[in-house]
Amino acid sequence: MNTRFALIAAAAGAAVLLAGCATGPSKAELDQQAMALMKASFRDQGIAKVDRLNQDLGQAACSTDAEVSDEVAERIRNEALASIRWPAGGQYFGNWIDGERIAQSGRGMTWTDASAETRNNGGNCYNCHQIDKKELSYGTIGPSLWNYGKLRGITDVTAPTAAPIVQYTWAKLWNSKAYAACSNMPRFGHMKVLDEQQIRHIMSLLLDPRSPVNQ
Amino acid sequence: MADPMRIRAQSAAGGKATVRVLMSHEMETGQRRDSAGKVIPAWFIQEVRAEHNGKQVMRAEWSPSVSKNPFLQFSVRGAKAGDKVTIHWTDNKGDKRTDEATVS
Amino acid sequence: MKPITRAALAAVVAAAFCGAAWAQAKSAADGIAEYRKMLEDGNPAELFEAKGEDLWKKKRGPKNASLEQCDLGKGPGVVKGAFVELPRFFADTGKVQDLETRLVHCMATLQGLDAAEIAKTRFGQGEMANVTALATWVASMSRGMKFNLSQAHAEERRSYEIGKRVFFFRGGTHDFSCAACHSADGQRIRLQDLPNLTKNPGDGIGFAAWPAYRVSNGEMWSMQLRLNDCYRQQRFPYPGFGSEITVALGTYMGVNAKGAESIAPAIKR
Amino acid sequence: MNPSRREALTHSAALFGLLATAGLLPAHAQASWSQTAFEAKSLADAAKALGGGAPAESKDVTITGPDIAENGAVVPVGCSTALTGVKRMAIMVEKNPNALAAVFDVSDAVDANFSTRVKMGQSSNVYAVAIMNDGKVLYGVKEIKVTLGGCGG
Repeated sequence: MNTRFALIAAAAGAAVLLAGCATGPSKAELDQQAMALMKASFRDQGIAKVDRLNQDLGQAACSTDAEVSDEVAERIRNEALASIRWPAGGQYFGNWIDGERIAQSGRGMTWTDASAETRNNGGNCYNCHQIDKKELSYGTIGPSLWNYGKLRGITDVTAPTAAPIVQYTWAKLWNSKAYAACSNMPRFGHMKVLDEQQIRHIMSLLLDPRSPVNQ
Repeated sequence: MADPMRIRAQSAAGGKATVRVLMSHEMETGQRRDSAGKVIPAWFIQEVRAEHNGKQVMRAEWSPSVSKNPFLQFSVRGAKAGDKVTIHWTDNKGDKRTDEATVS
Repeated sequence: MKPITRAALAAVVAAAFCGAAWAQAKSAADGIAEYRKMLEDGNPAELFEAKGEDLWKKKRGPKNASLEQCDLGKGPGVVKGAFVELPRFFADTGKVQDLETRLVHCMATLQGLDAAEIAKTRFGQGEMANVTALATWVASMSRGMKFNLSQAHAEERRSYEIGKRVFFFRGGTHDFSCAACHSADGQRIRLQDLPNLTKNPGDGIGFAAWPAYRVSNGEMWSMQLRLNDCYRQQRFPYPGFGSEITVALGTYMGVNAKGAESIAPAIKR
Repeated sequence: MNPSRREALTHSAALFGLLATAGLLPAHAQASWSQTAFEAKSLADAAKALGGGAPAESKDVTITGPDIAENGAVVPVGCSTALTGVKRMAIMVEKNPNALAAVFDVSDAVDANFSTRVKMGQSSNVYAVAIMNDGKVLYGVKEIKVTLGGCGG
């Protein structure tokens, strides 16, 4: 039994060696080299420092074209959910006019931006989503948000029946990874891209029955 | 000195030549500010003239609303292969450029 | 004044009527396609091509030499077809190089210019603007040819594998990677179509369209600048000009574009 | 660029230098630039400054351009007419700070048909204007929508 196991192990080892000769560095070696080259190829510029390359669990796990394991995905979602800061005083809403302005802006947090203060930042929303139908120039990476509140039956944002949708939307905006581990949507609140007040405005744009989005 | 223009002059139906010109110019509007907040002064091509075998056939006046690295297309009547088309421009600083092409 | 007011009103009414019918027949995307078509004839990239050709032939630098003996991979002085095979491995440097890093190498070895100094120069300035013009001209000499990058050398295969990993690397304040926007078909940001760069995106799309003249700022953008600004928008720190990851990304996208017809230098939003 | 074109360029540059030295070319064009017309805020004011009367719409004057522009920095536009007796053709963008973008003197030696590219700060009506020898001003108009594009950062 032992001998047989040793033989198999030896054969497997030889196969690895052979494969190594034929194809160059192993997958793990390439992973390591790529990480080292990432660190070596970037430098600080303005507010964009190289520490932005230090990946957290979700960023690291979602840096591949392979599926993330169920177990890791669940960990990412749970950590994200735990990170959500609910709005002070239970006040979820602002005004949709400011919400539209924030949704339109794709600015902020680049090395050409002078400061990382949230008031300089936009939500990039139209880059990926249709929102108000009047805006023809919208992206399609994310789903259409036209009639977002209306389709979900919101007629009064303060009604108890609206609470689940209101809370889900807040959480999605604060940390999108709470619902999809490898979501392409930024974690606006969690990463301090937008502040509470800005998120309130976007909430109004999406959910307020009077918002142009819900007409 | 300003970079050369690119001029294409091609004979077309009806005994004329289609002239396409690309000019290398900033066409600064005078309404933008630099990173320090200072107004960038207007700097743009004001006058464009075209000659066919040495005779002026077109004159244009432009504002800074014409796009950077301007493009211009027009047709010269009676121009045939081998003829010369000359384009001159002058900007608001008095810089000039003249280039010439042969109708193909 | 009166005639214009009335006429203008009539025009607005007419436009509104036409608009309603038109909107159904023609989407915003179709309108954008029409706009792009109109710009194709008379691409200011031609101005940069002409400048690049001059720079290639002109004797310059401390050694007062032209670049006509520069080896872009197909032998000294061979320009046609070189673009659609880059990045590639060069035995003389022992490295995989893209068009721009190879041009800088030639400017250093043949003309005696300072490669490190050029790499530090801002895009659009001084010798960096010259590198972009040269790249524009070199690319134009392969217009209509199909991409065909080599994967014969072990370093070329390694470059592809590194490039793939870099492409999927997520980070920064917005969790973006190249893949976040460029790994699915038929998606767009605003009205701009996003090529799927994980596979052959098709003729004249993605890798096969740069260098390109950007109408938004009236500048010629090389692939290095294209990648640089992608990283800026990704909210990443600053990638060094010609750094290994930028070349590796070029290899990854270039190999994936195999068979795609080059339309570079193109004109882009 | 083909070699003969390049040579032609060099020759013409040299020729231009000679002419300039000989004082055969005007030193500055600014004096003849139609300042008043270019500072006009409206089509009517610009037409007046260019020596025309009250503008009237005409189906014989055509403005060409896209319905929608991907970027306002470069919008391809053209103005044309098949009418005879045209003195000048102009392109105007209603909502730009100054409406008049370009004006072309028409002669018998050119078609009254010019294409260029203009900047547009926002969606606007764009006019092709023909100023006739008799002072009449005729125009064609179309709306061009300007969109926001790209990542916008």
